Amino acid sequence: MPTIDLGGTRYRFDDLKTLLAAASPFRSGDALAGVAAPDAATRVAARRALADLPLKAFLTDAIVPYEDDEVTRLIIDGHDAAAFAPISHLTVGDFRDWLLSDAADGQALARLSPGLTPEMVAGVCKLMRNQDLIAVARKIQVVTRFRNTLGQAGTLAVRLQPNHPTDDPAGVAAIILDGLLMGSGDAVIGVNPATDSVAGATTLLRLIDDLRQAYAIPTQSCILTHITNTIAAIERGAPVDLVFQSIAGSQKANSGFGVDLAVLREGREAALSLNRGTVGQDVMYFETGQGAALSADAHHGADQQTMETRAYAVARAFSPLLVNTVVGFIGPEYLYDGKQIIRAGLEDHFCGKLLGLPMGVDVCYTNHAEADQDDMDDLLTLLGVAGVNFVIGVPGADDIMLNYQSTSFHDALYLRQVLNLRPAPEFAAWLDQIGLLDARGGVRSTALDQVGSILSLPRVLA
Amino acid sequence: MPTIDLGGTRYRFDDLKTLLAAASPFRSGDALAGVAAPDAATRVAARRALADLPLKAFLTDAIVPYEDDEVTRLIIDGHDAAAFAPISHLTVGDFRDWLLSDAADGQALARLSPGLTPEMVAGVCKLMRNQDLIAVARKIQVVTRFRNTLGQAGTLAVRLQPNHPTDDPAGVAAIILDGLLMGSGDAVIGVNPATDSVAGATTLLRLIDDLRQAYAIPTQSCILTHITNTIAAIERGAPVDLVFQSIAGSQKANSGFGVDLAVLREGREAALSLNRGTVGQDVMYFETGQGAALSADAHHGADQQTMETRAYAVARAFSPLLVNTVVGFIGPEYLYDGKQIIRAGLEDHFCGKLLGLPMGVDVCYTNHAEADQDDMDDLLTLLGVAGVNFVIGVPGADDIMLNYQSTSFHDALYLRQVLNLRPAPEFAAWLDQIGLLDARGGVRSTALDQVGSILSLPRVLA
Amino acid sequence: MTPAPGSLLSRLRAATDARIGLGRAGAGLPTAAMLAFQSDHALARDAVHAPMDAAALAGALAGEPTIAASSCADSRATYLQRPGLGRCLDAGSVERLRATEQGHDLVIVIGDGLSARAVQAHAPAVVVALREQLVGWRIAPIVLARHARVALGDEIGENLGAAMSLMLIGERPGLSSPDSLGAYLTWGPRSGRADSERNCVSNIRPPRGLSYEVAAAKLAWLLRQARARALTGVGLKDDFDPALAADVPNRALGA
Amino acid sequence: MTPAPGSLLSRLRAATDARIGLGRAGAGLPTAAMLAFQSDHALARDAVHAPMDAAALAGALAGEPTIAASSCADSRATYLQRPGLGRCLDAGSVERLRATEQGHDLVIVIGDGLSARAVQAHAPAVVVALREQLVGWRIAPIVLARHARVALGDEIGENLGAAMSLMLIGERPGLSSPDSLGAYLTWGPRSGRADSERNCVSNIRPPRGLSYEVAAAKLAWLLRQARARALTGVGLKDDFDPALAADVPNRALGA
Ligand code: B12
Ligand code: B12
Repeated sequence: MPTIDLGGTRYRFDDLKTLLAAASPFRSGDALAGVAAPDAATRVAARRALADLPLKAFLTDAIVPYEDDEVTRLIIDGHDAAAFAPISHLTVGDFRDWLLSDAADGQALARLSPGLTPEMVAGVCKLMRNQDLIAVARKIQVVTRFRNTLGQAGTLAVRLQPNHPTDDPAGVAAIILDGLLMGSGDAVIGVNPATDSVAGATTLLRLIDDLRQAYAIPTQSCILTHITNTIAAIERGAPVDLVFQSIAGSQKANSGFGVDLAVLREGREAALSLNRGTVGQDVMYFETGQGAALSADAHHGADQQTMETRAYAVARAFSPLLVNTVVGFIGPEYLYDGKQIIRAGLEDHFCGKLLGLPMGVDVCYTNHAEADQDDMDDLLTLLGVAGVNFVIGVPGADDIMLNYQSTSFHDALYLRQVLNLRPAPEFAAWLDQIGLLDARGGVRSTALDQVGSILSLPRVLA
Repeated sequence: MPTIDLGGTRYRFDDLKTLLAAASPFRSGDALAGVAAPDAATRVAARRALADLPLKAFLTDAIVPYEDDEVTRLIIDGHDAAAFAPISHLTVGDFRDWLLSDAADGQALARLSPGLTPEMVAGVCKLMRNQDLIAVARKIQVVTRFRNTLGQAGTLAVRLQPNHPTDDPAGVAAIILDGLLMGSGDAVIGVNPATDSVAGATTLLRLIDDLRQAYAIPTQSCILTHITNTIAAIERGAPVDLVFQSIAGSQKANSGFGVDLAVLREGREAALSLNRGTVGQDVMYFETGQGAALSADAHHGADQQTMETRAYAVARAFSPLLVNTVVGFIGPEYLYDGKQIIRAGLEDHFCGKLLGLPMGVDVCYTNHAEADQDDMDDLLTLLGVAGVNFVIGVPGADDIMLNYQSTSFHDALYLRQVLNLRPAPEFAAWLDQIGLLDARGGVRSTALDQVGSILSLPRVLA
Repeated sequence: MTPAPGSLLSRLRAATDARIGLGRAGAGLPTAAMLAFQSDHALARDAVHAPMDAAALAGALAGEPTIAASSCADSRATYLQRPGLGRCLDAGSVERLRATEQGHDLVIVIGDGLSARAVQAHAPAVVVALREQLVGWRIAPIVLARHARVALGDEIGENLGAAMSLMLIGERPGLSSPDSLGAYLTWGPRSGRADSERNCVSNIRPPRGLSYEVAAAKLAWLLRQARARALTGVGLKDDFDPALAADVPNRALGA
Repeated sequence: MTPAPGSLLSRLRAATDARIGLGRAGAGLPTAAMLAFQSDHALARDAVHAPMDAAALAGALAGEPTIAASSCADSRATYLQRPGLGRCLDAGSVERLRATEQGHDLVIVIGDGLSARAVQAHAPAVVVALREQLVGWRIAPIVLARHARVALGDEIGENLGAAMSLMLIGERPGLSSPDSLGAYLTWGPRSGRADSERNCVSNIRPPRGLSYEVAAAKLAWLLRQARARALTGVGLKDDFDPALAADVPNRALGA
């Protein structure tokens, strides 16, 4: 492992894991884990060492041991050497230069993707400025399909997130109406249920499925309950479109979430068996977020950005419709303030896209973090420029069940307006059909109590 | 003045100045001046009071007394009541809502501009989130002309800033070549001279003017020396395109800079007398920046964002070609970190545009501030979305004379690339003519030592 | 701003506290809604830092024996930055718990978590309601834990020799719900338990969140199941039938 | 990375320290240039916080009498956040200056400003060169001022009864120039002077910035003009003719 001399001091990094951690931009979670560079000089030294490291070295120095960890085995066993070949002679520094070059266009990047390990991607990410993360990510389009087409250039989709503290169907329905009126819901209408019950999940699934069919909305629904609940719901005949699960970057962390690769496979097959997609069969929805592995004491001494990128290696094995990094969700112990949240959001989006994932970002923060709406406006806008597939829509940005601030239906409208983005094409056509689109492709402003003139009221609200 | 009850406490604000200061987002300069809200609750209370305040109140409660201050007199005497009439019934809160509405399109905003006082603009700015500042600013195009056309939708210009610690002509010329090769220089080729001398300024003016003519570049030059030097240079026959001056928001602050409105008028007339513009005669270049008034102990107890906006009232009296807020230039005592610099940059751009100014932003920071390139990437990208007229281009983002980090030629290329922006049309045509544009309108990558194949070497470098 | 009673808007608003029907200023949030958001943000941030009033809690628990405990985090700032410290007991607490009578079916812990306001407002009522449903259970003195994370219940249960621990803890404060209570149940509590080995009942916060009665009924059901099957976590699903509690008022079930 | 000697690139690079000819990675900065930038940023940030070594300065001033002074800022952190404190003298300094012999043509102040490294490296040489040009001037003992802003020279001059003050101060550190010295000249120094009433000679930093000799010649010219016209500031232009110093080596004049 590399040694480097800088400003009269010799820096030594024992292994790839240590080097990656020391090269990471400062964040509270890495300090908490005791893996952050002790000072700016060490960080720069680590980056120089990392820049000189051949990408090949990543194939032999595992962050988490192969024997102990099924995620590592997934990464190594699944590595596509042929796809890797064109860049196999590069160092990490060269790789950055190549990624920024015109030669690395969308097609080249898509071809390369299976040849990349998450650690290579995390490594190059640490050498990139925010503008680099944006410039490269926007070259990559990852298009996925279920009942509509997500991720095309020039589009921005929104997950409509109608959470309610008691899963009250009337409350959930009221939020769905509010969101639809504001043009949200093309990524998915997805509820986090407050209750951990198959029956509860099934009630909500039917509610949304009924609405979707009544209004003929070209979109999909999801109840973000534990995957074992969703599998049980499918067995009991519930109308499941997408299978959700939170995932992380090590076997131990996933096991802390009560899952492993086998149950993810099982969930996917269960959903595929229902064959409910119309334009495609991408049936998985994953959520991730820096800090999850450390929080489960399952980070194996690696930095949180590297562990996060390993979670994407899990996701890509299941051709998901949606991958959502819930970037400021857990709290300040992992991402302290707006600056750290912004950086992490751009990193996650870049790393996920480079690994071929349909990345959305939950631009969000908690009330114990040092962040506010201005920081979220910044990150949201930057992600729009970077070409994010979807963001979250929650009424007034306030999730009254999960207790955090995400983006609002308004925020999504803002972003579509300033960057001239459109909803998913099928969904845009639907909005147009029910009279919600204006001449310039924007969503007409309609007061909520006029909703009846556009959509019939659902029974729970009648 | 308003009283407001919030969370069981009664808040009282003595006058408009106090209210505006308390409503401002937190920043170090206002804390330094002792005018910042003491806590978040007071800040919210002040914003509520401000939202309810009629815009009319701004015409009777001067921030700096009319008798003592020629800037106040300029504002009040120059106020266009007819232009103000359409919004004269609104409160500040209503005004924000109107600004965001579709009714407030570019034309409506341009018509309104002379009816606004800087204090009204500063007031509404304090009620706006970062996304609001972006959404409204991008609706406004301020187009100005001298030897090219700046500020049109879809364009981004760059000031090429070839500073040198000893004003060495060879050094200055080398940087100009570097910048031109990277497509910079349409806003102006403008040097800050290290020396305070008319002779020195004249040498540099001739150097740039010779290059401009030799290469037939449709752009303008400027030496950013004190206006009295420029006036003297004009008298001695130097080829002056633009007259530069730093300005601030009160008579006392301007006097600390050694200027007043009369000398600005004199400077403008001197430049106009040369009649050197080809497509227009906008001959003034102003720089501003939050903190300048306080730094000269000339803020009159007002917050720095309000004082900054008053500087724009000075600028608009002289139909400038360029106004540049040098946002993180002075240091952390006024804008502490990346977050404060980002916010201030968006504020200044919004306020200047609303007052009808051709706003550029020097996206920058000093080495004693808590900021880095990531913050600058964020601000730069956000300003691009907001439609900034121009940014600064300095080799490698490092100004070796002014000792601060600004944006680089690369940064400008990045921004043009990700937002699909073009240089000023005449300058783009010139770049195309000399073979620097590629098929997609981007600037072809050319090594500096190949410059001879495109532009002949200037004598000082031959 | 208040919609006419009986109007559609008022009915929709009654269905949820979520910020629906805010209107638009262009694409953006109207000024009034934006300012309301900012006020609430200031309040929610304060809620994070409010300290737990253990004396008041003990008072509200009328006659229940209690034990005070503290995590290894010695201040609110440390607690926020180093969650690991919120998961281990300080030496004094370990001693106090070990000195207490050992061997219980259950220990109930009230921990401040991220919102002391939540436990102050709701924990005593949940304990009272739950007690009624757990006739015959050997329940340890109630532990009042300062600077607590969920997993602190593991060490507490271990040091008291309890078969199960139930942590009633302040959920992180939301903008509209700065005082929401979560309940986490762990079979065989001991240091090192994963979250997949617990069950959770969240958003206890009447009248807009879960009622005390339903929460207690759910928890009692889970506790009985856990005892019968000697496990909690992913293997134990909340198949509690709300109809069993239908006589108990709760909006969630009213529909 | 180093261009061939005599090549065009090497000639252009010789003309300026500016980061020209960096090449491109797409629109962006190539990795090598970006990492160099990051190293320099770490160095420049350190330069801000480095303390002034007054003893070493006094030593370098070989025999010149000196007086130590401090501004009202008692730490580097305070100095950075409250510039006003860097403009007033602390009580001890006022006393010391008042106790010194009064009435001088000039007081030279060496103040750390934002880069103690700059004054350490360049101030003594400027003083020595300037001294040679000011034969016959009554010059006060040199004041070594800690945590100083430019305007601290006003109070210093006032308390010493000096007709003019010359502040040699560390300019804020740049990425490529962490040790650049500025000189600010004020006629009739007294508290409350505006910056428009001063003159400035900046970027003293041989070999890439202004040389000591040219700086001293410029300053001497300005000092004489100021004395003759009893003013400094916007009214006094730097019409110093570089040819007068042409025998003195400096790149700026070499062309
Ligand atoms: C933060 C959070 C998380 C974080 C936890 C990491 C962390 N360090 O905080 C992350 C993102 C990792 C997470 C993951 C999951 N969560 Co969660 N989470 C929350 C949230 C928003 C706040 C919790 C809180 O404030 N805790 C208080 C503080 C003081 O506790 P703490 O000790 O600091 O943190 C611990 C708890 O938060 C606990 N925890 C978090 N979620 C869950 C879920 C379950 C089932 C359990 C047993 C424990 C648990 O893990 C943390 C570390 O020990 C709540 C919503 C709410 N309103 O409470 C949902 C919530 C508790 N989570 C929920 C769910 C379903 C999950 C997942 C199972 C989702 C999935 N399908 O994979 C996963 C896996 C959880 C697991 N077994 O580890 C549900 C639980 C529903 C229920 N009644 O069982 C809730 C109520 C939200 C919801 N309705 O979707 N979660
Ligand atoms: C920061 C700065 C400013 C800030 C000062 C505010 C502040 N609080 O710091 C602002 C943006 C307001 C400013 C304005 C101007 N500046 Co200026 N400024 C600088 C800079 C970049 C750094 C100075 C520094 O590090 N000072 C050290 C610290 C410790 O001092 P301080 O006490 O904290 O700050 C004081 C000085 O900076 C002083 N100051 C700043 N600029 C100037 C200019 C002159 C002529 C004077 C006498 C004093 C002065 O004012 C500050 C408050 O008292 C220098 C470049 C450099 N490499 O030094 C240019 C520099 C000193 N400025 C320069 C100029 C020309 C100006 C302007 C005259 C431009 C104009 N045409 O209006 C104005 C007006 C100055 C005035 N009379 O007030 C020139 C001076 C050239 C010369 N040899 O005379 C320099 C060298 C840059 C350049 N080449 O353009 N400036």
